[in-house]
Amino acid sequence: MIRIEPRANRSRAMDLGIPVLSAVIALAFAAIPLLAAGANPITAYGEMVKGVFGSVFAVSEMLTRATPLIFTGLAAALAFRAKLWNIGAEGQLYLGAMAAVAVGAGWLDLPGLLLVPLIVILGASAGAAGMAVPTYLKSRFGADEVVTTLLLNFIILIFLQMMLEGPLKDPMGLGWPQSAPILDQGMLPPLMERMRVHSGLILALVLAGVAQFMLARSVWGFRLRAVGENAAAARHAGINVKRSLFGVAIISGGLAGLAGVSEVAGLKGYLTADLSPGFGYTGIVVAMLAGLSPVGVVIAALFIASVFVGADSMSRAMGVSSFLADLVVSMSLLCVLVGGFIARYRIIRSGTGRAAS
Amino acid sequence: MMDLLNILMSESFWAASLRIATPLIFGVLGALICERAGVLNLGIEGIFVVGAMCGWMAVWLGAGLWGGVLVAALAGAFFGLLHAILTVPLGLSQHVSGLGITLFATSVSYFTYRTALPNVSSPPRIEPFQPLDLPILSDLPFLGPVLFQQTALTWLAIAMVGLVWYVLNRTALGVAIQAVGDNPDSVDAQGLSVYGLRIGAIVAGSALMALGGAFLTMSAFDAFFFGMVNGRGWVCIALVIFASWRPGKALLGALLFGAFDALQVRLQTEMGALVPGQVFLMAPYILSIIALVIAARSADYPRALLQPWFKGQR
Amino acid sequence: MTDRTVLRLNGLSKRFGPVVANDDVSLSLARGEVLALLGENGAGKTTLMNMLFGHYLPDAGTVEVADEAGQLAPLPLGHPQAALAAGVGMVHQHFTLAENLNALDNITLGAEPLRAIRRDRRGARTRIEAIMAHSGLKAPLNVPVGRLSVGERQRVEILKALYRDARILVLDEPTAVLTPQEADTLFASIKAMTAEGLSVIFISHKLREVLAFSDRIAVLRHGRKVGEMATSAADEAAIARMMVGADTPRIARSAMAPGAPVLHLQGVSVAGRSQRDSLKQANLTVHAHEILGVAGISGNGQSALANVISGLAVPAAGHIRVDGSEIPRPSPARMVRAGVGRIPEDRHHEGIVGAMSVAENMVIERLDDTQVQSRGLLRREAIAAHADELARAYDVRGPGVTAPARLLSGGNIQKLILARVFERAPRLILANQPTRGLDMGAAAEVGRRLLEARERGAGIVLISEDLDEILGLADRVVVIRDGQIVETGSHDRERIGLMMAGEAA
Amino acid sequence: AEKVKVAAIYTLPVEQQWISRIHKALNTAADRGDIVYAFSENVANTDYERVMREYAEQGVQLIVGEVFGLERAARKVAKDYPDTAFLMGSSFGPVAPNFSVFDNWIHEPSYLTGMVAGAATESNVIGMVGGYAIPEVNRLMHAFMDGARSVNPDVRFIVNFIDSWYDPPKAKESAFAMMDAGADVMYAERFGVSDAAVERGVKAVGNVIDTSGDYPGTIVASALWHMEATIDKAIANVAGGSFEAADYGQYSFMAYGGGSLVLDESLVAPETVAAVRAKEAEILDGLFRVNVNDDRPVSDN
Ligand SMILES: Nc1ncnc2c1ncn2[C@@H]1O[C@H](COP(=O)(O)OP(=O)(O)OP(=O)(O)O)[C@@H](O)[C@H]1O
Ligand SMILES: Nc1ncnc2c1ncn2[C@@H]1O[C@H](COP(=O)(O)OP(=O)(O)OP(=O)(O)O)[C@@H](O)[C@H]1O
Ligand SMILES: [Mg+2]
Ligand SMILES: [Mg+2]
Repeated sequence: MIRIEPRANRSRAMDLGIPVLSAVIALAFAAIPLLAAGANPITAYGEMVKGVFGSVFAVSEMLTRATPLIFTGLAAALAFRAKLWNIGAEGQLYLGAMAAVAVGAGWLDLPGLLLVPLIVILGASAGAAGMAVPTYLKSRFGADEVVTTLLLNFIILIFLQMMLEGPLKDPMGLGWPQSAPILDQGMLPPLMERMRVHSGLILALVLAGVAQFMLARSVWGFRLRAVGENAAAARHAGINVKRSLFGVAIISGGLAGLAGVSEVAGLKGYLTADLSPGFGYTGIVVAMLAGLSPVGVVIAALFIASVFVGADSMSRAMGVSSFLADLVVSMSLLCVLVGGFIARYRIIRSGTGRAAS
Repeated sequence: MMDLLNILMSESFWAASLRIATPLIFGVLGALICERAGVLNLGIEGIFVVGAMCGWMAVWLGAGLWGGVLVAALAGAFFGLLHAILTVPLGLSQHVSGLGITLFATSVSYFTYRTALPNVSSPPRIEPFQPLDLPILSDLPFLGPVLFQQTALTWLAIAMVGLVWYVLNRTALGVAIQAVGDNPDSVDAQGLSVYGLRIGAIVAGSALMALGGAFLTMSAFDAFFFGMVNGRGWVCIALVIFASWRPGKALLGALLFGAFDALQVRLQTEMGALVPGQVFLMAPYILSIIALVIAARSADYPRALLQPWFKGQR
Repeated sequence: MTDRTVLRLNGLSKRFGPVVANDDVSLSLARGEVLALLGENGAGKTTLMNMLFGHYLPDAGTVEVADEAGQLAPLPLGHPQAALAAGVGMVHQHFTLAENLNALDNITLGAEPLRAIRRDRRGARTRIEAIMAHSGLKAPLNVPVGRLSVGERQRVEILKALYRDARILVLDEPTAVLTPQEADTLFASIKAMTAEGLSVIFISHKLREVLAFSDRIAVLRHGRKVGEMATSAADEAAIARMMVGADTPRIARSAMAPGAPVLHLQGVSVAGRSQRDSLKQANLTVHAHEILGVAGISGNGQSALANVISGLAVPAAGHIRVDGSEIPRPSPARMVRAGVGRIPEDRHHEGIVGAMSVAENMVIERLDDTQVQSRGLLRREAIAAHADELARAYDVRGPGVTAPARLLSGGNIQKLILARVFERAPRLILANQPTRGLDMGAAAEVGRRLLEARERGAGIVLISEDLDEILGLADRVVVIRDGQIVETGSHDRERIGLMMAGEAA
Repeated sequence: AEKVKVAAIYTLPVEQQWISRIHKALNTAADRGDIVYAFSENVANTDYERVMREYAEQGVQLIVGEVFGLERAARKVAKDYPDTAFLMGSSFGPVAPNFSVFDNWIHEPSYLTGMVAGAATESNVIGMVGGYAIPEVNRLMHAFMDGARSVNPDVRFIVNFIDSWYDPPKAKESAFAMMDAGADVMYAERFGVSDAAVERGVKAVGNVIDTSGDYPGTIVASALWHMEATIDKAIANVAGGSFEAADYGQYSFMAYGGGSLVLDESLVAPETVAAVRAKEAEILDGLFRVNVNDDRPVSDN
């Protein structure tokens, strides 16, 4: 029989050491597919580290990949704090991106100082609207938001394709289902010469800090935590639960929308239907790895991005299938999950407890 | 309007609905069993992929069709077991574990497929399940083509609906599964193992999900493609709630979705010039949400869903 | 005595992290005996029984149970299944029922082999009906348990144990949620069964029933057994002294003239989800300096009345006046603002946010207050200082005000809520089952605080299913029955009991 | 001679028809010993630029791929690595000095298969199942439709897009729906369509790859794409140090052997074969130009 008990005294070394150890164990597991594909794991690990930290370019690429994950991670973390299960960040991301190109791609020829904030605000609003609908359906009809947000992802993606073949289609795009590019002055400025990493990252970091502060220090955060931890008690205490849920829904959707803004106005310039390789879903993983803490989201996003970029680059260097990258990410995720558990709990093996006579 | 009527009257439409519904039936039943025991299994999308890949690969390697079905179920059970270990004794977040399983199962399948077949330009094919050409039944008007020209896997899916209903509602095991999803303490206090019941339910449910994937490569088609599961697993997660966790309604929900989808392709071919094609593609999802909103009032969650349970803790 | 012993606990110890819940506790139980296990909240009673039943694995100690032949044999620990097989049945402090299943399924759960492809429901029903007839414990078998009343659920819990042929029955606070009548019926049934050889350990905080129904009393304090005596040789004061380690103060209640009305309900109707939680044309007035007791059998509209006063329910008809002014569309926040203090029935579920700190729970009703926030930001130092002060004033004991409130014991959670409510000197107080499940010390503290508020000039609505409590505290008693409120005009126990049952006007 | 280092970056797995043709040509070159070939498949557009730069940094001499999703960014990368040769599927033009483009310009054979289909249909209804309505696909569909109309003015088309590159079961259902609506010849742009045709015993027309071996008796004709001409030309240019920014699209034309028609003469009427062959000759001689139309095709009503 096994028993599980919370650890009484959690040491600092353990809190820090176990996640690192889990990541190392995940890499050890990665040796299995590597060997199966006939590659030398030791060389592969070297290539992996080189792929993330080997050059300024590599690091900048890792940060570029982490940026949308911070936004979607925050979106999930805040909503989940209120027990609002927003699985729809992927769709909200696209809503944000659609709004960004709708205003940014020439519809308004404003100076950058006006256009950039406008794009950011409208993108966030579109994402927020995308989360307001399921929240309304939940509070009005009791429709489960896990399902509605999940289904809305499909609907929004199909809607996006419709828009890209219709009103949003770039007339100069030679028929491709893609939007016109955002005006140059509407783009989020890059952070480094010749690199893709852009100021969306700064926005993400600032928002993570703000979220962390607001959650712990503001009345808004207080209400949010109370609603999430015990909605019945919060309601009894006079907190307007519906309003709190709507508030966090709008912020969560807005953050997911910003992920779309950041990708389209920071990186790609124009919108296609494959803007996001599942950033919305990965954001949930990021949020949960972070224990729903906004600052933790930043760390978790950097971690996931590092593993992906490193493993992806390694797969090329080693000549193994590039599907390896996702495999290593998923193994790391599962190992870190278990590691986090071991840091918090002790697993005690005990005998069957037969009494001595 | 005439068109619509013609479509709804045609046997091929209903046959298509049932065909499209088949993988969903497996998936919803699997998800239903997991959730009845109190565990959400978002690994479903990945388990579909694993089922599709393993079932097909087993047949391709010469295991025979039913051998492939068995291999798919075992592969699904394996990933289910992984999810079960993470979420039941360890009590980790069911959302994250599920999404992690989906990513893991999908990437393992893809990596394995590619490593095994590095140089294919068109995927190898197998001899899939054939429609059961039953002597008299298949020739019945209407019912013949709709019901009796389906493959054995469709029949297996329908049989599973009955089996799952029977087990849940008529056996002690089913009662225990329902109890563990409502209040694990009730099961523990009666000397049954909460862990055992939950792990068992997840493993069995995941095996069923994998059959949904296997249907895609062994009946609906005859080869494995990357990305061919295409969100079908997620749809099942929605359908479970629509079905209020009941096998009978799960069948109904899957059939409705299948019918919407079958209608969608037909309407698109008829009216594609008038309305953007995407409107039809969206329809099944929008209708699912509407159905959910209508069904939500009566939705009765397994109360312990998403709640981890630890022995000897309060 | 030894040959009749059916159960022996030898030196059981159990700790949870730093908490020593049980320390070297030994007990024995004779055939046909009713043993009452007493102790303050947190004394370790439930833990001891959970070790007997196999929910918890003891750190040290053994358990012996007599087999059919009366021979004591060691019980494998940590396995409820083994305990059940050995004839030990346990009714838990908190219901362990699957609410989506009916009573029949709950009772047979675990008794049938899981591998069987068929169930014998007819056979099971026949057996349960026989047990119900024999024990006098009746409950509907076909309705989902979620729709049963607490009394019915309690009986299903006991039927579960009897169905498994329990020879030793453990009842952990079985009457905490029952009316006096229900409790009496329950004990009468149990008494009858002990005559046929059933042995019972029951845990209770209600000394009246302990004295009336037990043969022997064992007392736990801080996890240790501090005494054991025959009930015939015990009296309330002695037991209380043993439990607390000191004398408990008696509550003194002085007569006071009622003041102006602070709450006036006029023709208030609430359409509840069921008959149980609706209110029909209720009229009620509470004055300053007055405690109004609302007596009634559970499920007669108490929760609807409480919901109206706490602002959770919006009445379909009628007027609510607090302190003279009408509350048009009540909400919890409006009620708080109008000066209503609310002590909820379910303190864990509605009273506190367990994951948030004690200090945060103390200010949760006054987030708009400038003492608590400025410009939308929490004033954390002020909140902590305030919490320290309140914790001292109301004797909230626990791991500190920054610790999560869930770590507090039941009695201390209630004190936290009292502190939060009384601190604001409310004009009107709703106290819904304020002492349910509390030990004597804690319950006395609640009573003292309520009387203090009355002294100060508050009007108090005391809803309780414990008639003794109402008779001890209330100036005036009304009975709630079937959603209607009836004045009693007396403190006569008999008469009120009959009115509760709907047999007298 | 020194082998040329070539890397390919694909946004989908190499099974995808379009990509499989490039992959095949590169593998052929590798087998011949002309090149060292590496590839990354299923690269998300978000990651595409990084992968381009990684290969360029590794010293790969020729990078082949598809930049439909990142036309601008790709050209920026090319500018940053002027010593690397880029040969990219693209809708836009080449950029000096090192960014060349190509595309699957097999509208010519598609027109010819359309003629076969137009003659073959008896119900005068032809079904077309596509993945996404992108110019690559639309252009071939229009050429096919033009070809069919040229021999059979009464022909009606029903068109459906399944919005997925890889969902054979869905493509199959879509095809069934079209056959229910009367289609007796199917244009098989996606995997799954020919399978449906086999089950119902109707004819199908292949696209890009030759699947007649998999569906004997069903595929009446196919418009094939051959990337060998394009790839070999590019490799030769890189090896010879003469790689320049150019539009390689013409190497997909029939005249260069980049596109071809196969038809199953046992399934096609001799007079149709003759007419098709005649038109083929006209195209090869430059006497006939197939019209290019990138708009989304829609069903006739
Ligand atoms: N073991 C049994 N023997 C005989 N009749 C039974 C038994 N269990 C249930 N029934 C009766 O069978 C009918 C259906 O049972 P039940 O309510 O369990 O199904 P359900 O929940 O409606 O089905 P589903 O879960 O498929 O929606 C009811 O009338 C019920 O009283
Ligand atoms: N699973 C557990 N984990 C941690 N602490 C526990 C656990 N169970 C009990 N305790 C602690 O052990 C002590 C004894 O608790 P127990 O529930 O046995 O008290 P009790 O006498 O039954 O009290 P009450 O009268 O309130 O029911 C308390 O301090 C309690 O907080
Ligand atoms: Mg049922
Ligand atoms: Mg207790």
